Amino acid sequence: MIRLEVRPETSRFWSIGSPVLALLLTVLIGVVLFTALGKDPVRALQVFFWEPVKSGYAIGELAVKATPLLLIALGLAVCFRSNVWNIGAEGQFIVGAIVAGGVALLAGKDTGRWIVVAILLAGVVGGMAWASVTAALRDRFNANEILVSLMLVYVAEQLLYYLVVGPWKDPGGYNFPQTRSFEAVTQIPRLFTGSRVSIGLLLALAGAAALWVFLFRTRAGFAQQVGGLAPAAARYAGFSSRRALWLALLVSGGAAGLAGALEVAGPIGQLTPYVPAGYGFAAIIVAFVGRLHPVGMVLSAILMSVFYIGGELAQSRLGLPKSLTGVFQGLLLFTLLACDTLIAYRVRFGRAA
Amino acid sequence: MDSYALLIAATLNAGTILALAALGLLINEKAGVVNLGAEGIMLCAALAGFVTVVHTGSDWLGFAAGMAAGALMAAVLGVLVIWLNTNQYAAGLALSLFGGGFSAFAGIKYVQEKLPERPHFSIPVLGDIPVLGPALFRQHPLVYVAIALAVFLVWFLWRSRLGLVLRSVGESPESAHALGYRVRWIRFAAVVAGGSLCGLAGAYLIVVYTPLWVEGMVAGRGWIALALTTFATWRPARVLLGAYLFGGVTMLQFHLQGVGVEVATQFLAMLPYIATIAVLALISRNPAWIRANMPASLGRPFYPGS
Amino acid sequence: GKKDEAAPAPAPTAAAPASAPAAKAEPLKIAFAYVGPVGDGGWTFAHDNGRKAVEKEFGDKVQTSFVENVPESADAERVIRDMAQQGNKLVFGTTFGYMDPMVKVAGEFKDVTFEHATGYKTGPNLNTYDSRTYEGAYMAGVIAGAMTKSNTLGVVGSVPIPEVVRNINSFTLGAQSVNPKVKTRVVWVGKWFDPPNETAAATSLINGGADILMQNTDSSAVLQTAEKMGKRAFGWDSDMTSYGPKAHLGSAVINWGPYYVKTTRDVLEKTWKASPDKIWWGVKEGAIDFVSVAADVPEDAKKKLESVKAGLKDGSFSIWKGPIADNAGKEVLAKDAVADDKFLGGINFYVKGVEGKVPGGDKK
Amino acid sequence: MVGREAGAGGKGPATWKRSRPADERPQYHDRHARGDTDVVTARPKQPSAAAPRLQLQGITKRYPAVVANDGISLSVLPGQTHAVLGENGAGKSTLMKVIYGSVRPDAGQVLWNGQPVQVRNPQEARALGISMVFQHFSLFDTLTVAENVWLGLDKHLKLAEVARRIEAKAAEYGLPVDPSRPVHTLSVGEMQRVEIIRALLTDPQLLILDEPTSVLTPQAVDKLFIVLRQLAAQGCSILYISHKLHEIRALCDACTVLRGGKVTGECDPRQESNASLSRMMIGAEPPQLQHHDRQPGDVVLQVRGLSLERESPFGVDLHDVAFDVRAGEVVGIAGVSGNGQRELMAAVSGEDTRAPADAIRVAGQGAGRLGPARRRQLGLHFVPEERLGRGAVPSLPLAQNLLLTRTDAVGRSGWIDVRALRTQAQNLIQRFNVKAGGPHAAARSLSGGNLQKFIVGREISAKPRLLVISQPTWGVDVGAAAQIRAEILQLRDAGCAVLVVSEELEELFEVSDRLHVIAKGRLSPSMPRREATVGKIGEWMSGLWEPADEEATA
Ligand SMILES: Nc1ncnc2c1ncn2[C@@H]1O[C@H](COP(=O)(O)OP(=O)(O)OP(=O)(O)O)[C@@H](O)[C@H]1O
Ligand SMILES: Nc1ncnc2c1ncn2[C@@H]1O[C@H](COP(=O)(O)OP(=O)(O)OP(=O)(O)O)[C@@H](O)[C@H]1O
Ligand SMILES: [Mg+2]
Ligand SMILES: [Mg+2]
Repeated sequence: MIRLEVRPETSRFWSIGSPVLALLLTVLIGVVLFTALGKDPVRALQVFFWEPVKSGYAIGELAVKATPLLLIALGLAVCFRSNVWNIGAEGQFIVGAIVAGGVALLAGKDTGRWIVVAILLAGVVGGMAWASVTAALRDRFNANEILVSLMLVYVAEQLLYYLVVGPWKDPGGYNFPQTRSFEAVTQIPRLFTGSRVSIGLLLALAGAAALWVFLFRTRAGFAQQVGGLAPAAARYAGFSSRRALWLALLVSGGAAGLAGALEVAGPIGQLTPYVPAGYGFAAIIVAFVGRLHPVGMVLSAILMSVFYIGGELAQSRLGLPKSLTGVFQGLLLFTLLACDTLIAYRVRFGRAA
Repeated sequence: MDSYALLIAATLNAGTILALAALGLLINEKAGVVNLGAEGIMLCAALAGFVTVVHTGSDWLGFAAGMAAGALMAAVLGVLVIWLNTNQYAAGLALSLFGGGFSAFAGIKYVQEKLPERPHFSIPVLGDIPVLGPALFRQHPLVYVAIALAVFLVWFLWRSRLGLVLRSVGESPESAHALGYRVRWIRFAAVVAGGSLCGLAGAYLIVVYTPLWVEGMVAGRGWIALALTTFATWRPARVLLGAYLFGGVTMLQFHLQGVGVEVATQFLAMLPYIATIAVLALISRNPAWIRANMPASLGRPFYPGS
Repeated sequence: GKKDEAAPAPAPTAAAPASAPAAKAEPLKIAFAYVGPVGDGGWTFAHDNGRKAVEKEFGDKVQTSFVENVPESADAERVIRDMAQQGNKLVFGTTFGYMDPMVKVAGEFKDVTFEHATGYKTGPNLNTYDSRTYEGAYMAGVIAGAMTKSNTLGVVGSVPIPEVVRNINSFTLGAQSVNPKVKTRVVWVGKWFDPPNETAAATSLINGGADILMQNTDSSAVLQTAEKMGKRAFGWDSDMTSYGPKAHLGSAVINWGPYYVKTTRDVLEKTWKASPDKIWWGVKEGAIDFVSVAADVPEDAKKKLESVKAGLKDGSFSIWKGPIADNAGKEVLAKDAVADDKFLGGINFYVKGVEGKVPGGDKK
Repeated sequence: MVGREAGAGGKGPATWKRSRPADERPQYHDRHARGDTDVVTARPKQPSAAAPRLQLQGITKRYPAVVANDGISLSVLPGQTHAVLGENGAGKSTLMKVIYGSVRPDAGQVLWNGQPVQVRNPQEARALGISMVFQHFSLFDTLTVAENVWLGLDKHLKLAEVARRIEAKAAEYGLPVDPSRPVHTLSVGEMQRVEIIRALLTDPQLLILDEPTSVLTPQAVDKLFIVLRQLAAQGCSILYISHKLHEIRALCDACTVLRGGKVTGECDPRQESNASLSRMMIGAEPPQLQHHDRQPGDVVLQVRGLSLERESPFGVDLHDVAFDVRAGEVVGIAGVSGNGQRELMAAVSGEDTRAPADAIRVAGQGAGRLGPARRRQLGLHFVPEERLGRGAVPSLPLAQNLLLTRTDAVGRSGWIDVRALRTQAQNLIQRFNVKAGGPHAAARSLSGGNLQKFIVGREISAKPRLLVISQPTWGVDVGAAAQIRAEILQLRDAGCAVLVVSEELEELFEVSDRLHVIAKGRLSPSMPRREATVGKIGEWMSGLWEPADEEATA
């Protein structure tokens, strides 16, 4: 019999050890899976974990992938820490992309570089606006934010689709569902030539630092989290729960919208129905695996991108199916949740006396 | 007239998927556990059902396999949230993500498979009544099972002692524990039962509704089923009604297109989701109403001995 | 271009020969980027059959690999660039959404040949190719017109781009060529691949009185729905007889093999040339066919079908030949005028007999 | 199926059998019917009339951090009312849970009517004839009284039959309660009545009551005692836990004292004094409070015409509440819980800001619309009755919990000085004698009493002008309670205005200068402590105060 015993205090060792153990377990399961599929596990691990980081270019691509994940996860961490269950970041991402795309479409040949700032702000505003629908319905009508924010993802997808087949369709695009390609001036500035890494990465890292300060070194950040930990204590202390709700959703909506803007005005360069790529959902895993801690989320965003790119590489190098990525991501989150038990509990073997 | 009879029939068919899943989730939630993994469970169960029917040719074995898969996945969730006290939302999301990935992965071989010829069902005599017959009485037996299940749950939850115990566990697990009920096992049983119904819904989707495996084919129905329990304020009869309403809205968007209503199709496609949001807001508006119906410990972990 | 790995990656496909003779020249590496899963039984499946045709034709002179489910987003560029970096000399991108990424990557890798399906941008090392799917749709229409009892046909549309609208129109024109009373109803599902919604759309078309269905989506759900509800339908992209043996009237299939084989040969023999225009193959080149006609189709319809096919093959028959009017009554092709590819590429209206309006069609 | 033959034997001890009224017998048989099917091992084989009802031998229960019960032995005779006494954390509740089967001991033996038994769960305990009323109610708010009772019975009865039996039992013991009412509509006193009826319906031979009176009015306590004495007279044994020594002396005829999980003494409480009992419990007598008369200063809190509708459906409306609290005085508010205390505290603390600005004036300023933070700036500090989850965030360290109401370590820009915060927490822990692992210990790792000391300390050390404190010593042991009360008086002497809401009259008499009573959302006029008697206050608690009195204070 295995028993769990409550630790008098949560274990500091395991709060770091648990994600590591979870990753190891995931890799172990992966090895079993690769072997079962008849692939050389060493080679598979190499493709999955080494190739995505082996060159400067590869790391750049990793950063391209990790940037939106990290940005969205940072926002979600604020939500989850405040007990606001926004799982519709994908929708906020899409609307951010739409509004940013709308601004980018306004740019002409002779528009100045300032348009980039306008695009990014538009993305933030778009994401916030979409998140505020959820906030308003929860605030005013007490409607469950999980469901509302999720339903709004589907609505946002259709909205994007409507725009690209309707009013914003590229007149020269043979009726294909897409807008015109944005002018070059709208392109988010890149950090290096020869790599697609943009200033988005810097924004995301700055966001992580800012979040750390906010959560752990400011009273406002403390107030924000108390509502999630003990709502009655927040009321007692005079921390407004409405304020926390709005702040959480606006921050996460804004972050997701910013990610959307960086994506459309960065690597994509136009609005198409394929702007939503599931970042909003993957970021939920990033947030949890990074245990809602800014530093942790930086690491987990990188890890998640490794999974994505490794999954792609495993296809072209090993002929493994793409869906393996999803399996690994899900597994990682699962094992992490299970391992997290070790933080609060001690495992004892033998019968409960 | 006939086309409306068929619209009704299609609505019942589409609504049954949601009804089965939402009734399952209702059982979970009455015991205090939220299962955000419904979408992933339905996907894996659909695949399990499909694979079984492909290999055995028996629809009923397919349903059984779907239920078993659903029960198994729910059991994993149960262990995590009931014994390891993992956050219910996080664990449910993980299950959804994993289920989506795993079913896509495991289902690759089955993407081109097809099921043996689909049987037709019709209740003798009733099925031949004009208009009403095609509308109501030529459905798959599970459509009627879903209705019977709702009726059963009304009796079970509010009239039987076992149902009372189940509700008490969702209401105040601490009190139930103090009275000597095995809260964790009761919750676990409820989660497994709910998971197996979600699994049945997934199997129904693939065996009856769209006999074809495609990754992600549940397409948000698991989430909608979750929404249904809230907006039915945890009442089985309302769950059923909501499921049909939602099934109807889904069918309506295509029906309107078919009869040539000129609205951008995207707005029609938004309809089910906007309808969900609207009803959710309306129902939740009155906090007293929600509080009186929502299991008080919903989503909260239970630590025995505290 | 980095040459990091000396060891060649293991051959990804099962069919690849186990041991390449060391003395022989390096095989030509060919990569395919697919938008869907190879097992979709439709679009990507057909492309993958084309890839297999190339392997069969050239044996160990080529080495093919593919990446499936590549989203038409920022990821496409990375996947395609990676293909070029991995030493592939011929890269096929099989969906419209890869157009801009391919243009970008083609600019970076001048020594790699890129082939993009269904787009309109080309370059010195980038061609765009397509198949005349509307010819298959027309042939299906011929059968549908002969078989319908309600004179109402239904089409489940995916995305209202010119290709799909053209197919709906061609289907209708084919049907009207044997039965002028025919009307076509269209329901859009907005996705290429969404079986549950394709099912719902097919159901609502049947409920609305359509007795023969055609689809321009990538799954067999419509055919299966027709089978279940006792109506008739067609296979699309590949032969779908087995998905609905009773409902199946015939399949309009795309055969990418000939084009892929030709392109590969051109690259191998260094005769590949850039083409500023879309390379558009149809029945004539063996890229489009209509197969597995149901046994209960009347003989004259079968004859008519054969004559259409023959006419398309030898160029004596044109589907898009005036007079053709749109469904508002406006003439779009004057009598005896034959549409050119540019016209066909921009079709954004329904012909007479199709009900409703093309979504977004009034904007231009 | 087993009912007949099992019931026929009447396997209970002779004393028990003799004392039962004849009409109770069928239920008694039913219980044993259950016992036969479910708990074969738990059933004593041979009843012996001479044996004690319950005997514990060397019961030991270890928790990771403490040995909660360390070789405890005690015995309870039939018809005996046996007190278990001890400080917070002495192990009383744990011992009771061992007897009731909800905690399994690591060592030791339980003898029931002379036979060794293993009680594995509460069902088995109930089958034996052991019933328990928990320290915290184990009721289900949304269910009806009958359903609640049904859940606590192991018999296969119809709900209607349960309702009938509730009414019969209620009539027998004078505990009226309507079986069809949902529990959330009941007052706390009524809820406890439901608990007791539920326990009685299992026909217990041993009834365990863990701190049953901490929420009752003096009148309700008297009524409860009548019931308990009636039960004891019928031969039922009672194990009774309370921190209120005078109750134990009034009710119990035996007493076991625990300290640190060990038995430190046994006595007959009727022969003891409060002081001697304290000595056994904590090794010392609690310090005597010094209550000097003092001239109160300016009005710090002024409440006038405060009327508020209930916010929650289960709440109480406030009607025209008016009172003052002056600097240097302690004003107490007595009343049965559920009469508007919660609503009044929310309005005074700022958690409820619906009151008109001038209805509540703090230090001369209209504060009705201000939130808790703004009121703290005016010098109003508040200690809520719930410690964990309201007064403190369970999962956060004590240091962080300071930030709920204290901003000493927060810079002007909102920046937290972590080191200063830790020092501040450390100082509090020392000054108020909080037993805790240190500033980093999570709030939930503290026992209720220690957490209460920490929270009271947090508010007192803020040097408030007005301290509002609700149930300052609820469930807190004698030593800690005395310390908290002394702190309150010290604060008063330093010129702070203090408002104390408590359900314990003893406590209010000890600390207050003036008293009000709250009943059904109305507040009585004030009464100087010297004039207050238990009788008079008890009368007022039912809402009966003379209109003449009201004029006198107006
Ligand atoms: N479930 C548990 N896990 C760990 N320790 C526990 C648990 N329950 C009780 N303890 C510890 O056992 C000791 C005895 O606790 P118990 O609740 O029996 O005390 P008590 O005498 O009832 O106190 P009180 O007067 O406050 O009710 C305490 O030190 C407590 O910390
Ligand atoms: N499940 C548990 N795990 C660990 N410790 C526990 C658990 N339950 C209770 N405790 C510990 O038991 C002690 C007493 O817990 P309990 O809630 O019974 O407080 P209490 O008896 O009311 O305290 P007090 O008598 O001081 O009011 C606390 O120290 C608490 O940390
Ligand atoms: Mg206790
Ligand atoms: Mg206590």
